Amino acid sequence: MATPLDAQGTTAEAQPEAIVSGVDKKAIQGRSLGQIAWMRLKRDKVAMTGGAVIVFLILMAIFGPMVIRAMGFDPLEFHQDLIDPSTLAPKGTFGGMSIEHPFGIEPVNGRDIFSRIVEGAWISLLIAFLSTLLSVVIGTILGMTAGYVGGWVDTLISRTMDIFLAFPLLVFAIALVGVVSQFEADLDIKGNTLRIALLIFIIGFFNWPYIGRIIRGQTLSLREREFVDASRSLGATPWYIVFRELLPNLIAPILVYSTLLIPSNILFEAALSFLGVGVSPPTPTWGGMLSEAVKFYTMPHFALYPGLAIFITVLAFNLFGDGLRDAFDPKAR
Amino acid sequence: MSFLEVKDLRIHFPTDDGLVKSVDGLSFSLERGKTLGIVGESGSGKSVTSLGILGLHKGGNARIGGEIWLDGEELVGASAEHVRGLRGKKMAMIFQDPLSAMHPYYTVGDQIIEAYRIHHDVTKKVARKHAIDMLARVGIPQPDRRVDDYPHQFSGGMRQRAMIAMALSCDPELLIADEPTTALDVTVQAQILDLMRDLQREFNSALIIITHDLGVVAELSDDILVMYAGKCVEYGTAQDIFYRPEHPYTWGLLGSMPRLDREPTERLLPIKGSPPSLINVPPGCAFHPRCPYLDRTDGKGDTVVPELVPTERGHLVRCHMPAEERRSLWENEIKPALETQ
Amino acid sequence: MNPQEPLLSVTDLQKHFPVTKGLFKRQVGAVKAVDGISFEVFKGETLGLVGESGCGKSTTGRLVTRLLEPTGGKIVFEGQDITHMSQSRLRPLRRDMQMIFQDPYSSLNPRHTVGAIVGAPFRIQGIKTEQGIKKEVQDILAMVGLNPEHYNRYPHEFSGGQRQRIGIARTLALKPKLIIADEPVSALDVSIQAQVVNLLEDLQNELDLTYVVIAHDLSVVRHISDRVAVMYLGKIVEIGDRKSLYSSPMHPYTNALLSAVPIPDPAARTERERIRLVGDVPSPLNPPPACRFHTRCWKAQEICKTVEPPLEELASGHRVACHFPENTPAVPAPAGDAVTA
Amino acid sequence: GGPTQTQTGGTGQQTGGQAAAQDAFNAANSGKVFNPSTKKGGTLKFANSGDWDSLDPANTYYGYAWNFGRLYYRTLTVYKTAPGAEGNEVVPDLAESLGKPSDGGKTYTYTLKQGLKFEDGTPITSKDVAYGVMRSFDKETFPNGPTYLNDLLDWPKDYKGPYKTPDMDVSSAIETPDDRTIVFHFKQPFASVDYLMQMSPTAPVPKAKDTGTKYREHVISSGPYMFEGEAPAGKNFALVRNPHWDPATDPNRPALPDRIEVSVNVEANDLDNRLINGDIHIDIAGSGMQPASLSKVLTDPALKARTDNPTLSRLWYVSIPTTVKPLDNIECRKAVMYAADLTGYQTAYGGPVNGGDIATNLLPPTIPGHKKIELYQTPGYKGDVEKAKQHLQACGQPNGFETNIAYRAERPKEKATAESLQQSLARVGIKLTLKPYPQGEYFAQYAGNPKFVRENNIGLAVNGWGSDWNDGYGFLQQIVDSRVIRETGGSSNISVRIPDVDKLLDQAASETDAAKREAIWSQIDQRVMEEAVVLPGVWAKSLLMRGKGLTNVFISDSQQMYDYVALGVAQP
Amino acid sequence: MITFIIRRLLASVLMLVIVSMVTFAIFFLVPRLVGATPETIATRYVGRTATAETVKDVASKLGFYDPFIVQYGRFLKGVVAGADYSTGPSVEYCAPPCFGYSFLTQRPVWPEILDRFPVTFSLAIGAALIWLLSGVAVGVLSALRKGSLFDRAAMGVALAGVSLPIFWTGLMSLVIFSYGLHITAPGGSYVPINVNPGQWAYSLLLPWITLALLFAAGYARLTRAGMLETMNEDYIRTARAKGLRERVVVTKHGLRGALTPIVTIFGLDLGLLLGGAVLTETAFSLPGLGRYAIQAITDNDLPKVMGVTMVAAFFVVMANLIVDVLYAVVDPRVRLG
Ligand SMILES: Nc1ncnc2c1ncn2[C@@H]1O[C@H](COP(=O)(O)OP(=O)(O)OP(=O)(O)O)[C@@H](O)[C@H]1O
Ligand SMILES: Nc1ncnc2c1ncn2[C@@H]1O[C@H](COP(=O)(O)OP(=O)(O)OP(=O)(O)O)[C@@H](O)[C@H]1O
Ligand SMILES: [Mg+2]
Ligand SMILES: [Mg+2]
Repeated sequence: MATPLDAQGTTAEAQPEAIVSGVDKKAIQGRSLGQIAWMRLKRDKVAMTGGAVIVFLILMAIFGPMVIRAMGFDPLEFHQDLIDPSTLAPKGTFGGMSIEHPFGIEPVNGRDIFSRIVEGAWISLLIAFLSTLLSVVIGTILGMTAGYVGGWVDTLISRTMDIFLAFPLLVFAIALVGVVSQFEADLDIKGNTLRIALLIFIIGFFNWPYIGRIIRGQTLSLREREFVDASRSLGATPWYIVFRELLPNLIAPILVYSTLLIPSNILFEAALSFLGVGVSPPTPTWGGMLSEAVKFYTMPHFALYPGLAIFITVLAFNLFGDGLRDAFDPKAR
Repeated sequence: MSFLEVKDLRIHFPTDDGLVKSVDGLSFSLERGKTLGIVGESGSGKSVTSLGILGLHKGGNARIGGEIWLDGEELVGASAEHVRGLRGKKMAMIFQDPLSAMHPYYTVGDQIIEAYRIHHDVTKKVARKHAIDMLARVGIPQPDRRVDDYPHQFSGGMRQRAMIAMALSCDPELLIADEPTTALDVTVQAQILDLMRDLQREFNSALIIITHDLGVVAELSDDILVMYAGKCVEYGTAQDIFYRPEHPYTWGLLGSMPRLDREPTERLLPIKGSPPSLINVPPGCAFHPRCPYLDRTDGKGDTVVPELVPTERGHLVRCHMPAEERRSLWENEIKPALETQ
Repeated sequence: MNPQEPLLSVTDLQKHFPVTKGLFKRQVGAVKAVDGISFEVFKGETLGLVGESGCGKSTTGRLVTRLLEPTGGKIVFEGQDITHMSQSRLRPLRRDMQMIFQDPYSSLNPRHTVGAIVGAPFRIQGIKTEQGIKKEVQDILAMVGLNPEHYNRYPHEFSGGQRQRIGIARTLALKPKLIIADEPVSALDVSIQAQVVNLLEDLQNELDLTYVVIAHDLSVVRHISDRVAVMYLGKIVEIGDRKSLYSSPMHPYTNALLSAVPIPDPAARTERERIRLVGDVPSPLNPPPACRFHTRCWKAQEICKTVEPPLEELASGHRVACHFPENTPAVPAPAGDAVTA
Repeated sequence: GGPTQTQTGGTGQQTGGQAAAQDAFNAANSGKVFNPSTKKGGTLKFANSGDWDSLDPANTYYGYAWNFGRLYYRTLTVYKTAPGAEGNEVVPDLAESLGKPSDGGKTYTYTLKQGLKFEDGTPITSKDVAYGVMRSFDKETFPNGPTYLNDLLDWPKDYKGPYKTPDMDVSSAIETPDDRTIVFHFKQPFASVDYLMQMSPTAPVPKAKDTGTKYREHVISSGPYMFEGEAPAGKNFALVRNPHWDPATDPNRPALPDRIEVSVNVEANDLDNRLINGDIHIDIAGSGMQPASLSKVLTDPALKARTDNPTLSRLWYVSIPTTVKPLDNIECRKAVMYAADLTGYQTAYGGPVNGGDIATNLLPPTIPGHKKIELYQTPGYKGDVEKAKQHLQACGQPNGFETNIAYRAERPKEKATAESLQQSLARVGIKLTLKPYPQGEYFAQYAGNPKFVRENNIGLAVNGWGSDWNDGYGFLQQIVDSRVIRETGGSSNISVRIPDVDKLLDQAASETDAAKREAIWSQIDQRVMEEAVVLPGVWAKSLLMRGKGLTNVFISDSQQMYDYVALGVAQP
Repeated sequence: MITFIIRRLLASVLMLVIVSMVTFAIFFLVPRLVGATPETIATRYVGRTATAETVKDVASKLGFYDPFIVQYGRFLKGVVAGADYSTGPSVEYCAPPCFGYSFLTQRPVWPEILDRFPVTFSLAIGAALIWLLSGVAVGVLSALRKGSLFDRAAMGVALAGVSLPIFWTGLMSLVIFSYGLHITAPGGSYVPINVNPGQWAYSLLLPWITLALLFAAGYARLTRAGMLETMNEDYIRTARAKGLRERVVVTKHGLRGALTPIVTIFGLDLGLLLGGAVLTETAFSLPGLGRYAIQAITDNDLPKVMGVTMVAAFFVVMANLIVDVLYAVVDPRVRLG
């Protein structure tokens, strides 16, 4: 029987348009959460500024060294004629600031600070990015394993994370860099490559538990969601569940924590350089320049630029990461 | 004037996506000792209304208009501080989810004591005694021991009882219960409903019960207000609403419910579609996209906002259909469809 | 109901969740979530499973679909014993047995499109379709009342009712024989509830499905089930066909449940006689001995605390586990004095 | 001078009642005494940016530790407390006179003064001096101290020091016939014995009070000051007057302050700031101010006037090992010599003031026998690209070559040097890769380890050397004698393997005539330079600051920093 | 609760043993893997004129010829039962926990650590108080005035705070406030509290503030987020419905609810800080454990490294335990078991 209320079968009851309000009806292609986050991010001016700075920094890191050389700068070239030999300070005001040396020059050897900052971006960002990648990969794999498999595997991985977190990180980083880099010849890797690889490894390797914990927690809560059961009840293998069901949901936290881990890794690299176990000279890094500058604190211009470079970079990543987190946050929806 | 008079209440929230008209011109009144039931689907503005009466939107981003008269006092225009003084003492509220509505870090007793001492200048000891009394009154066994328990140590039903004890601790004259039993099992729900009925009788307070379960309203209410998209669509006595409903939405609600007291029907009679978003309320009658009788409104359905007009039998309905037609539809088509099979 | 081979038969099914403590994860007890239940489901019928929160309904559903490993008992599906079958051997069988979940929000992966969600069964089971998965999925979407054009949309763009339809579409993809629906409508608004209930019924007729519907809402269960089982603390206390169970419930608990359901009829307030249970459901960690209901039963006697009542067929197709059943047909009661209320 | 000088001077006048000392650059340098005084009293404050290797006389090898140690221990002989060259003279201290040689210079005899006492009042005997020397033999317990007496005295074959071989008869090396006489027997005749005897191991140690490794926490004083309580490593400590010290036996120590306080592990830049502000009097290490302070001090006349700029018996240089290709070819080495920009080197090392003067050969001007040898002269010391290229051509590497340069990672100046050479050698196509190594094992495992040098192509190694005492032997022996090079590593000599030089060294050691000896030193210098195995950098100088209110400040040639025994403080 | 603590303590001991083993291995095995011999390692601990024989003697005195297990076992035994050490003329007993004698100074490590601990402790506690109070206060205000100028400015400063490397802020603040304006103490002027409390506070003021700036940022953000979340909780609505004053609602109900994660992080941060104030101590040349650790590592002085690592790990582990217990105290819903 048909009553007036029963609107002829069930199909007519569907009216998704009522929910998807404000969207062009033709746009049947739905918007994923990622796209929505991106739209929100675009509205967040602060985060976008951070993002723009990051893009700029990355471009600078990649093309900067070529550009400055084309412009006639050489980050390694000495300009000792511009140094007062007895005080070792640059001649002239503001650290020898001039057209040729817009940020002035370093004391003692008179290297151009501007071009060293540009050149330093490359190494600093490379280390920060790759070490972040490393910790994210390790952290995600182990965190997901612990969270999904549970049981003694979880116990083992969680305790390992605890142990990692109990190590005085910086101390160990120094020890390892010191010990391993002494034996370059045996490892048959050339100077800075080994150093950089080592720094990436150490920073990345010691940071994974942080991201691991987060991923584990997220996995634990995702595992309880019914779509995982749904997938299991369809006969999905654990691999399928982990990679097809869980991983897409972890992309957001992974992305957010990566953008927040990068600045902390930049600072970490700077700290290691400051403590004397950074990249070998004369290759410039910001942390290395800063640690040099500490010895010449009476010439603040020297500390100013690398300090500012670190500050701006870290701030940009933090702002962007923060914005990203807000954009992905379901509560803010 | 009635004990509680709400006139043309409007509560709007400006948001990034637009203005949310959560409550849009709501009026009703309530006497001491009487119960008003408010029903409606999720998001129809029920909770916003109850919070509005308690003045809990003040200081937030809400835009409130209209009047609320409680015992001769106007509350919308009153100072926040004044309304705060009335809260808890003159009017109190019971929330839907007693677990999240109680602070997890304080004992049940402490929370009742706190509520009591805001309005009564008594020592902690006296207040504690009172709290134990209240817990006993709502039927919690061993109240002198359980008073020191934390909310999570109570079962769902006991928590709701404790919430009620807290709300009643200052003998409020108006009690608003926002979905007090939705989170509970049927057997416990029945206990709580009994308890509320008994307490209301005892305290002679005015009670507003908010729910989307028509069964619950039927159990308790004298008057019933049906809300849809922030507006009242039908308002009358319980008898009016259940025996002589005139709004298609009310019909839909009744048709959607499988009923234990009748022979099972072959099919339920649902309302098509889903509730509108309160930002983009459909033009004209908000219900028109879901209304099967749009063609009987003379084309006004999707253009003109219908008024809330009294029916012949004395209750209020917001519908463009001629009164005649509504009545005949109910008598001849809907009612039989609901009853026979 | 045909006296053929049951599609699903469950015998003495048990699930105990161990409770561990200490450094070495010593087991100190067990939550007896499901503690020896037996029932059969025949092709084409709908079995309703009702009970209060925590009585083990979902656990039963998850055991039957082998999302959980049973502690004891036997599950036979289509003549195959699947009680402890390995997941890889189960995989092909899963085509025939699907599950609908309660929460329309958490049961759909927010990062997958509708197409991916509904198409997942094909991918997981490695099934090639003639017209390609997309076409197949769109057909199914149309069948559950969704716009096939919405293939590329994400779950968050749909309302609760629509999401539940997506969930249903997913279970239908592989044309299963048995669908276990765990509270398929309890998260939905009344009007939407009715739509989904109707949809489930339509699909059953169209596709010749067999349902096990788990719910706590007795009216909904009555509406859709052919037979109903009532659970209490991990046990089935009463099972029978719909008509006899609702019209002449035998177990006091069933009686209490039924009388606790609020009736959307103001007149019923005064007319109905009620049975009010006291207290809450005991913890499944420490269930009462013998008859588990004796702590809340008004008819309980000494024997209820010592002897566990078996589930006996007192009327045709109507079994009950009680020493003092009510509404028994003229047949003499097996033990003690049968007291009729 | 600025206005501040008169203030300081005024203070001095009021308290000391002496003529106002005029602050001036180098006022305490080159034989001058700044603010001379005999006024006793006050607290003298030292600060150390690091810490002693040990306060135990048997276990320390720092120049400043020996300078400072004289305040709490006495040795058989001592450098004269006098400014300039006069301070280079060794005079008797515990001994009545300088050593009396016998047995063809193989035996030396000293007699102790009368009335010498330890801080607890017990008399100091020759046995205590002998015990001090014997315990310093135990390098397992006291690894840091100098080893001259271990190597030179005629110890019994299996002697392991008084702890492990307590009953062994050491009379073949040391004899104490009576409480005031001590006799040393050397394996071979040795000329500079009195220099050896002023070194810390001859400080007397009472056997009864010897606590081995713990003795450093409270050395029993034989000098004018003693420890107030204990002085464990890493902690600040103070010295107070030793009541049993008899000034009559000790003309060398004016002992002006009543109290001496020492802070250790003070951050270097802070230390300079506190020195400038007057919170402390002396940077005890005496190695010069920090680079950051230079610009501040040298550009402020008032501050500059408080500094002195002594020259040290120290050469900063770069070793060019002949075992690494293509530097086995002398032409390639010469190319390096010509290509190097020495002014850059000088700047890297701290410039003409704090770094030093450009060096042209090994022996520094302060060492007797020094002669300037300029074999590889280049215009303005900036290197001569043309000449370098010619030599590269001759070497068969016309386009240059690649090699590594080693330096000590912890030393910023060495790093700057390496970077500077990298720059200047690049001009002729010699590509250097920088190799920092930890200084703790620099010689044992890296730059001083011939195997490592060969395998890792360490073509250049930044190096430096200061003499233990001011003569040619003390300066040259450890860095040019090829026989000190051990295949297992550990020697300071990285590159000099010239048989003639070894012969000349032996010749000089047995030469008794000072003038002839000095001629040989210079000859050695010349040979090493001819072989181009050492690229000299700078003869070190340092910029020292006098703390506010110091009296009796001067620099002696022996210490090459302020003479700590002489210092006094003007009290406010 | 007690059994929980005992259980956790046992687990902590196990963890410390593992940490010590890994540390030992890094310093013992890694150098050997890349080719060091007992002698080359020993060269660090002998003077510059040592003969090969001396090096051998020292290497065997320090036990470098023993296999890993023996050396590690000796270390463990020292920690548990103490150990005997030769000072030359006599043998000294080093009471447990004996982390051994420094290879360089030949002094027991434990007293040195105890000696430096108060410095790090002073630094950590002072800075922690500052950052906790200021961070929470700013966070609460920001949350209550969400979106206001104050909120934006405070969060901006907060982000800037975490973006600055501490050695840079340390240096710059020293240059400005100590050497330039002379209002704070210069670096390295630490005075123990029992010597002169006023001087103690004065000498630590700048390090405290600089360090606190780094953390206050995080706490302000954390508090703000926590407050925003709790102020949306249902129980806040209940509190308001009772007629509570807004101030009470915010502090007694809101802040109380938001405090738990802050307390947790605070405990962990403090635990980490006690073991790792390396950069701050270096920047301000404070003679604390952080600098001690760096020194120990550059000296390759294994007993010191072991000692300081164990102490640092101990604090992290303890902080974890305390945080867990505190959590149960703060949040009655949490059951330890
Ligand atoms: N502070 C707010 N800001 C913006 N929108 C709000 C706010 N509070 C409520 N709303 C909106 O007002 C509408 C009505 O909400 P309300 O909570 O009154 O619904 P309800 O009828 O109580 O529904 P339910 O049955 O789900 O409790 C909803 O659409 C909700 O999103
Ligand atoms: N994984 C588990 N571990 C331990 N106990 C569990 C687990 N799953 C369920 N339980 C317990 O088993 C009992 C039955 O749970 P189940 O979810 O089957 O109840 P239900 O009847 O579905 O209740 P509801 O109506 O609330 O969904 C409950 O007491 C529950 O706490
Ligand atoms: Mg509501
Ligand atoms: Mg369930």
